Amino acid sequence: MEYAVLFLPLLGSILGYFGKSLGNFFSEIATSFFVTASAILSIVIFYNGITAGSYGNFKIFEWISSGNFVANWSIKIDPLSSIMLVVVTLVSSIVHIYSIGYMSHDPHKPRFMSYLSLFTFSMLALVVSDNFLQLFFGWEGVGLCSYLLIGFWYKRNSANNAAIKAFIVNRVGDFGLAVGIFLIFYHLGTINYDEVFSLIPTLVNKEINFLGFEYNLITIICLSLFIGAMGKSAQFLLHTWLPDAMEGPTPVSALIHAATMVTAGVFLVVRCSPIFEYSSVALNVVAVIGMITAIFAASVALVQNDIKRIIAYSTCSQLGYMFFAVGVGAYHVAMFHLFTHAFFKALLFLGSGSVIHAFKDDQDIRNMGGVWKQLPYTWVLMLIGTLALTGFPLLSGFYSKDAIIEFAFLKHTFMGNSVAIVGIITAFLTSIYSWRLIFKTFHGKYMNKKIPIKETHESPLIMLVPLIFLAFGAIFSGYLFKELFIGENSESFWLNSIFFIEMTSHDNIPLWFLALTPLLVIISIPVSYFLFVKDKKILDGFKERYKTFYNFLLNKWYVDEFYDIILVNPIKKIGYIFWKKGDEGTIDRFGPNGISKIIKLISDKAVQFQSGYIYDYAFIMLIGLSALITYLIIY
Amino acid sequence: MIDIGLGHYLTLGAIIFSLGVIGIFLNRKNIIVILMSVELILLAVNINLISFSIFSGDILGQIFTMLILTIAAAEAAIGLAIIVVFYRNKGSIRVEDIHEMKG
Amino acid sequence: MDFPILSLIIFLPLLGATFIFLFRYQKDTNKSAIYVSIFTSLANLLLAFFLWFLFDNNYTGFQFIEEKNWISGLIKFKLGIDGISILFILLTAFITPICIFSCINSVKERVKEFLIAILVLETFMIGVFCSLDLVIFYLFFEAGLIPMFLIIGIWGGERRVYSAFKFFLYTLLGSVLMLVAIISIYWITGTTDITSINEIKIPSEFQYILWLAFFSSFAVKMPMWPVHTWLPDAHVEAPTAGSVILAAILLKMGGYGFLRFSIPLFPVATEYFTPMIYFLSLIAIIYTSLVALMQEDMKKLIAYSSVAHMGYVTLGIFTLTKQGIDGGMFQMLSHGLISAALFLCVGVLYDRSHSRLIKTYGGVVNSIPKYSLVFIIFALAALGLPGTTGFLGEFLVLIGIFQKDYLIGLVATIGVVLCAAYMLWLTKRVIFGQIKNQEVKILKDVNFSEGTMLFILATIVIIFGFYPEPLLNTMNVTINGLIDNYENDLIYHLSASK
Amino acid sequence: MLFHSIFFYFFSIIAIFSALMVITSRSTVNSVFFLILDFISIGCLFIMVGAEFLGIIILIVYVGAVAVLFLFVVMMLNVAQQKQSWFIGKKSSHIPFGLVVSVIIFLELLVVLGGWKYKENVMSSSNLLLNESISNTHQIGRVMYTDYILYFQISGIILLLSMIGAIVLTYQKRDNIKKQSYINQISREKLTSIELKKVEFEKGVKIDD
Amino acid sequence: MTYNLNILLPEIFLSISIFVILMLGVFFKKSYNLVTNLSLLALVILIVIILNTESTSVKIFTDSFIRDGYAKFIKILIIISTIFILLSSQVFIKDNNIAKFEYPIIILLSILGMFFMVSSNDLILFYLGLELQSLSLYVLASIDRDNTRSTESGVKYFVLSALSSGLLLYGCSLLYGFTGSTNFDIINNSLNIGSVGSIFAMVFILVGLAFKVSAVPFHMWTPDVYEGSPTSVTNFFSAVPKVAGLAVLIRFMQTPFENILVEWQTIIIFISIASMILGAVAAIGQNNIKRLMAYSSIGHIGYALAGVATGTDSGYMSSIVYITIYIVMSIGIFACIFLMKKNGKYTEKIHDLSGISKKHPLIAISFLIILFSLAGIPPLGGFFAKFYVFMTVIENGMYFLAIVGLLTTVISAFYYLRIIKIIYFDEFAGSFDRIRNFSISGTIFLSCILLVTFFLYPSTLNNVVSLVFTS
Repeated sequence: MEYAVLFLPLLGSILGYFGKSLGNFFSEIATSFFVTASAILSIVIFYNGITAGSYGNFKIFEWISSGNFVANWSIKIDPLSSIMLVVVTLVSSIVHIYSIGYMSHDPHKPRFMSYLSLFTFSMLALVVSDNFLQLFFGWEGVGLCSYLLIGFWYKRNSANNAAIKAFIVNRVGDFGLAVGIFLIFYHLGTINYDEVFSLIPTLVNKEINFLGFEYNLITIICLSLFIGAMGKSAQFLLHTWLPDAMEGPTPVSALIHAATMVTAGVFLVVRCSPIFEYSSVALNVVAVIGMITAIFAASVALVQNDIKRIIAYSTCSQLGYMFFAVGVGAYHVAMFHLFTHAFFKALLFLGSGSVIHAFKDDQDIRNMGGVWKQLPYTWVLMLIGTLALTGFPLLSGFYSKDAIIEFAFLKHTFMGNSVAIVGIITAFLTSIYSWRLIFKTFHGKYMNKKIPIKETHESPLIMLVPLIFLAFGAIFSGYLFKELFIGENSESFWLNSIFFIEMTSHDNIPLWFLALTPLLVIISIPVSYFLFVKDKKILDGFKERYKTFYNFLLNKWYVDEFYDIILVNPIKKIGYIFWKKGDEGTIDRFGPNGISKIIKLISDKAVQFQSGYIYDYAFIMLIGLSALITYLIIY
Repeated sequence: MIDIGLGHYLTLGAIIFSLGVIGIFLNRKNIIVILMSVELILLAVNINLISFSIFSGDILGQIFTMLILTIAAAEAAIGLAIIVVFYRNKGSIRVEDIHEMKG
Repeated sequence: MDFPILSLIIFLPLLGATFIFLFRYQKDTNKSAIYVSIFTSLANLLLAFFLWFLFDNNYTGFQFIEEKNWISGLIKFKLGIDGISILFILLTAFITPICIFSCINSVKERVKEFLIAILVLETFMIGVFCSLDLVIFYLFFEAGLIPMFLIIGIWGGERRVYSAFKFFLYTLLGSVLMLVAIISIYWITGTTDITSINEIKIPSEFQYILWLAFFSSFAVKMPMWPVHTWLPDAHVEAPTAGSVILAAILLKMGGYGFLRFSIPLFPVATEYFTPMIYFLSLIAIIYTSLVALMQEDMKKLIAYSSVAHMGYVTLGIFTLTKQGIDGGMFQMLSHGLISAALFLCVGVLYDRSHSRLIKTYGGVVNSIPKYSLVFIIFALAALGLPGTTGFLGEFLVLIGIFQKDYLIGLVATIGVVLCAAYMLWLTKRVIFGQIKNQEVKILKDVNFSEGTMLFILATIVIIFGFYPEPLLNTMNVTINGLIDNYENDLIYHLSASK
Repeated sequence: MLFHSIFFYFFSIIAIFSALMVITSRSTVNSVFFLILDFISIGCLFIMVGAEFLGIIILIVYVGAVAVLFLFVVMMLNVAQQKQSWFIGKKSSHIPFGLVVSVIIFLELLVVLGGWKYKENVMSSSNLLLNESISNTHQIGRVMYTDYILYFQISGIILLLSMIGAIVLTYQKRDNIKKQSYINQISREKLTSIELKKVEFEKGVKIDD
Repeated sequence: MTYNLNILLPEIFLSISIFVILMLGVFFKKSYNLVTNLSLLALVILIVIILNTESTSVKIFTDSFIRDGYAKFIKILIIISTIFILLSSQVFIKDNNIAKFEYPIIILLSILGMFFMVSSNDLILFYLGLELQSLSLYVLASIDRDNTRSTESGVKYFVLSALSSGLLLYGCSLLYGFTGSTNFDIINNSLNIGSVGSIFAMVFILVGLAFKVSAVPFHMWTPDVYEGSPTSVTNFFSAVPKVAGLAVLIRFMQTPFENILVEWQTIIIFISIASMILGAVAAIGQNNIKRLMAYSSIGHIGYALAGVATGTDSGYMSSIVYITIYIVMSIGIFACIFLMKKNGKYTEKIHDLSGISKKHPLIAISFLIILFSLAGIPPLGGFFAKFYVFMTVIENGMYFLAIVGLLTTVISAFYYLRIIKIIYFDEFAGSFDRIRNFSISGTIFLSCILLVTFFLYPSTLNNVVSLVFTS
């Protein structure tokens, strides 16, 4: 069964791609069927896990063994991976089905479906691995699929650029991950999770020397791994690819860039909790980066106009949430948020896809508005998603988000408190931009000049049904799984897949604190209604007055430009200089070409002696003679 | 000075040898003079051989000299023949005119 | 084993070449020449597989040894293989038929001569990997220059003459010093049979200079920075099959040389010069990656990427750790397949529109999707995507180097990012986007032979990416032995010097 | 002894002077004459020192044959008028340097040869010592055709070669020369001596020869 | 002292056959073909005669003539190469109106001279042999007497050679004075290291020998004479006198100058390095293939001398092996040059070879093999020649010589490659006239086959040489 979960999507992918000749329909059905089957199986596994504790490690075959470096292909089923299995396969199957409708007019549908399935396979390989190498395989595999899917519309230059950007930024992250793996292998001699985690305590207090400074080894390992996580989860400084990734088809955004792949970073850190727990420095770094990302992404989301970009920044921000949760040691809460987030964010994305579908691929919210009657189902579903996202009481986001803030608060440390404050602020910002999205899209005046309002229409059923599934998830997943994931007895669920050095107690949360976040979230609804629908002048005036600040936000804090100036352009320039000045100007000029020139010169000189005159010839013989004699006499 | 020994003869040979050598590569006039310079060199050799032969009381040097004389004659004959042939083609035997092939 | 299977595998292609040479010029000479050469090379491939089948993975030392008097009193003609060479023999035997297939489409004139050159080259290449005697090795090593020179020069592009000369003289210059070293070794140890030399052990004071002499040859062949500049030129101008052989096999001779000679014969010097190798390899990785980024010519870009990849090989080999050497070996094999495939891909485009410039293309996927698929697969394999052979090689090398020095490891890892950058940018500019030129629109997709070749290559790259054990097992014992010997020799020399 | 030295200096000064003139005199004919003078003086020195046979041979062979040959060629090629042009001409820049080199060689020769001045005995390893009792010519003759017969034969072959060489190079077969043919003359008969031809008007007769 | 004339049998036979053939040549009109065939016959018989003589070392005629295995080997080498040269140059000679019956006779005479040279154990015999050889070569160089270039090359060769033999003779006279004898063995016994005079004499003699083998800086005649002489003569020049010269050089080094080896060695090293460098460098810009071959031969002599420079038996043997292989290549490449006939005229311009691989693949591949072999690229014969030389050079610790030598190999590879480039890479520029001649193609074929298959039994030649050397 475990094998089936992993390999069904791969099978689907291959069948989907090469089944082109059997028609688009075959591909769609095959991929969707296999992924759905996989989803059902993974739910079974999850259920078995909870009820019977039937966890285990299934070795497929040995991948590589070089000396003591051994890595297997294997399927490790434990609580953590079983949750991920469910999330991945469930969202994936929903997206597959949704795509059948969404991509109905695309000529390359089999390819698309195949990529989606391939992605699912890679992601599954990532989560079920029992060693870092297979993790890395999945890690890069999902990166590849992301690359392929972002660049799916290969005719668009911007899509290609975004794809490359995604891959390369991810590669930078992978660089960190790889370094982490190298360090782990070098110091522990193994890369299997179980062995690594059991050996980690031996490395506590071990220092390594690098460039003359001493560093704590575990911290370095953690930070390296975290760089990987940052890349994949689009954390601040390595986030730039995520908004651009919205060039891909919307189902891709929903699956990869909201629900699954981007959460791999969180998964990694949680998976490596036995390592991170030994380095408070690393955990603090994780928390800080998470906070910065959360605030940053939320602030940028406030002013964006592309519907998908707003949600992308929102994702970014929510990932920040998860990270600072991890940073304060709330691994299980982070996982819970990951779990709930998957549903409502996928819902939002797919919903926005439905909107975009209605507007004939126009994504600018300034060209929308007032269509809630035209798109009633979508509107409702989006509303559910938004409410869940903002943490409206009793919806799924409420449970997970508040849990993070509470957990941080309970830490009673400086980091804990700041995390809590940032969490609250971000929650407020989140609801502002989410409502902005809703109001601008569905309410107010109809702004689109190209498409008459009559032509906007609701999406077909095949797109709506998956959304409804997700909406259920968005509404109920928090309530249903709260106890299991973060409740009193959650330890009995997590077993040893999450590791705490010390537990935090679940008590004494002041009521005002508990009420603060929901209150802010609820208040923000009328506020944003007023700002974005009723009286836009205030905002316009604000825009005028703080032009710089507005532009700062609009241009995403100028991070991309910054990279262009300090990295991309210099690298190109250096490459050019190396080529022209280094290879051609120096090595070739003074090397082969130079030497051959010198030899030619000598040759011309030597030939000049051959003047054709007998007396010259005799003279040279004589010089030779006298030189030899003189040499020997002196010698 | 008065006592004439082997050294005197050898010095004479050396002088004539050097003159012959100089004649070969400082000559600009014609090849026949070069040929004559070669004869001078051979003459110098002969002086050496004869004086060695006499002063060491060994006949071999004289035999050698005689053979050299023979060969010098043969060489002169062939050399002059070549010069004549060259003159027929080129109409000149100036040393400076002999440089068609070079480089 | 009495049957001289190694000699057979070496000289079978030569036999085929002679056979083709004796053909009279007739109307369908080319066709029959192609049949003969394909038959020969496939037979050789089968033979190589048979050899692999017979090969005993757990035997340390050399197998299938053939020995006979050659230069009486001085040198014996000695052949034999171990876990390292068998893989290269397989690679050679595998790449040659592919080259021959590729020339069906790309070589239009003097096909007969071309096939002869390729077959003769195969003989020399396999000879290099089989020889157990320094002189024999040198013989084959140098002899390979002749057919390659002709292949570049006769069937090459516009600047073929310059490139051919540069290739020939560069490599010749590198290897003459090796000849001096080989002869010196003979006079120091009294033999050029490497198994005997290993037992006799070269005194450590000689090792440094000898090592440098060998290095000069292998570094050029590899090629390492800063003697790499012949490679881009040679690659660009060579015909497709030439580039393929050059990238797939000739470059590997340098790495093979390091493994077979530099390390076992001169352990002290190897230890001493390792930092230099690291330094040069790092420069090669970073420098050439940056240069590759800016290339406008597809072949040149791939050529520069080869230099960078070979940087990993040297890095890995000279870590002298199990993972490092495994990685170096694996990287060589995988680069042999991947770069060969990439050159084939470029060749396919070149055959159709006679341009190698990136800007000529763009949006190729619109007109030739099958081709684009394989191109992308190989580009991804080249940048080291897990699941392809390219990944395993790089990863093992990096694991090896991290055990030696963090900083070097870090810098080398940066190369992986750069590699992704230039490969993907290349892919984007060639494959994706809208059709810009009329030429692209009328491109024809891969035909059967091209498709088959590329498909086989892709399959192998992926299969060994997931299941590399057959290769790793084959070389496992040999590499363990190599490292053990190296360490023992070091200890021996250290104690001898005290 | 004094007599000996006077003779030596007299002839050697003439020899050196004439050798100098051979290579410097403006006219080639003069050079040849100075060469003859040189040979004569050296020949005299040979006779004086005790090698009478070779002294005479030099006079006979060189003066009588070689020098005359030279003179003959000089006259034949009509190059007598060519003037010596030392230190003139475009390519003569290395002449001073050349002189220096020659002088160096000469000085080095002297250094070496000076060794003999202080040497008591000249080494002799041969067993063919000069015999004071018989004449020089006799002595040479005694070994020339016995021990050294091989040399003698080879020098003969060399002379043969020079003959062949000179002929193959210079002998020209001329077609337009009328040669006397005895056989034709003797076998001439009355019948064939006169031929009558009919001459056509205004055409003339073509006579074959 | 023995007077066994059997020992002199080859020379006597050769002399007598020269006389007989000369007579026949004079008495028969248009007797070139007859004379040539008879000469070839004589040479073949000569091989048989030489092979039948014993190899033990015997000296006759007051120890002036030595017969040993070494001389025997060199003589056979000379004869065989002469046979092939004569055979392959027939067509050329006839086409160029130099088919005089004296031509083969003069070649036979020069061979006779060489025989005496290599068998000499005495300065006088050596000098006589040398002169016999040189005088023949003067005539040969200007044998095309109506051609300005041929006669000019004759003049140049004659003047410079006369100068060099003058120098050599002066050295001989000094040597005679120093040792009191002209016999090599006696000279060897009486020479001692300290004596400046003997070194002096040695230098003069060496200059003469270096001139004969055309080593730098006494090489100046070579390019002009190679270019100017008829190709058939150049062919002879580039092979046969070189062997004789080198053989005598080695003989000198082995016997009379054995005690002053150190000084002698220094000079040879210098000459060898200079020759290798000049041979490599100066040929680069040449456009005339004969001239290029001249520079090439200078370079090759440099390598051969590198073996001599070691001053050991193994070094001498390697030199002999080198020159043997070089002769194979030289004869082969000149045989190819004999095929360069365009529109009824023989051409020497390298550019006329342009692209001939398309039209004349067999000529092209012969050029290819021989040129790569000349460049010393394995697995061809030329590589082994260099390999053996550098084996002994390095054995004696002369690393500098070895490295310079191998670096010049790289440089010289450049111009060999250039010809190959012109033949194979350049555009086709007119085909050659068809010359159907079995001797030429046979010679080329034999040469190529020898070079290509040399690597199968690379030590056969070595074994033979060491056999004759130790006898």
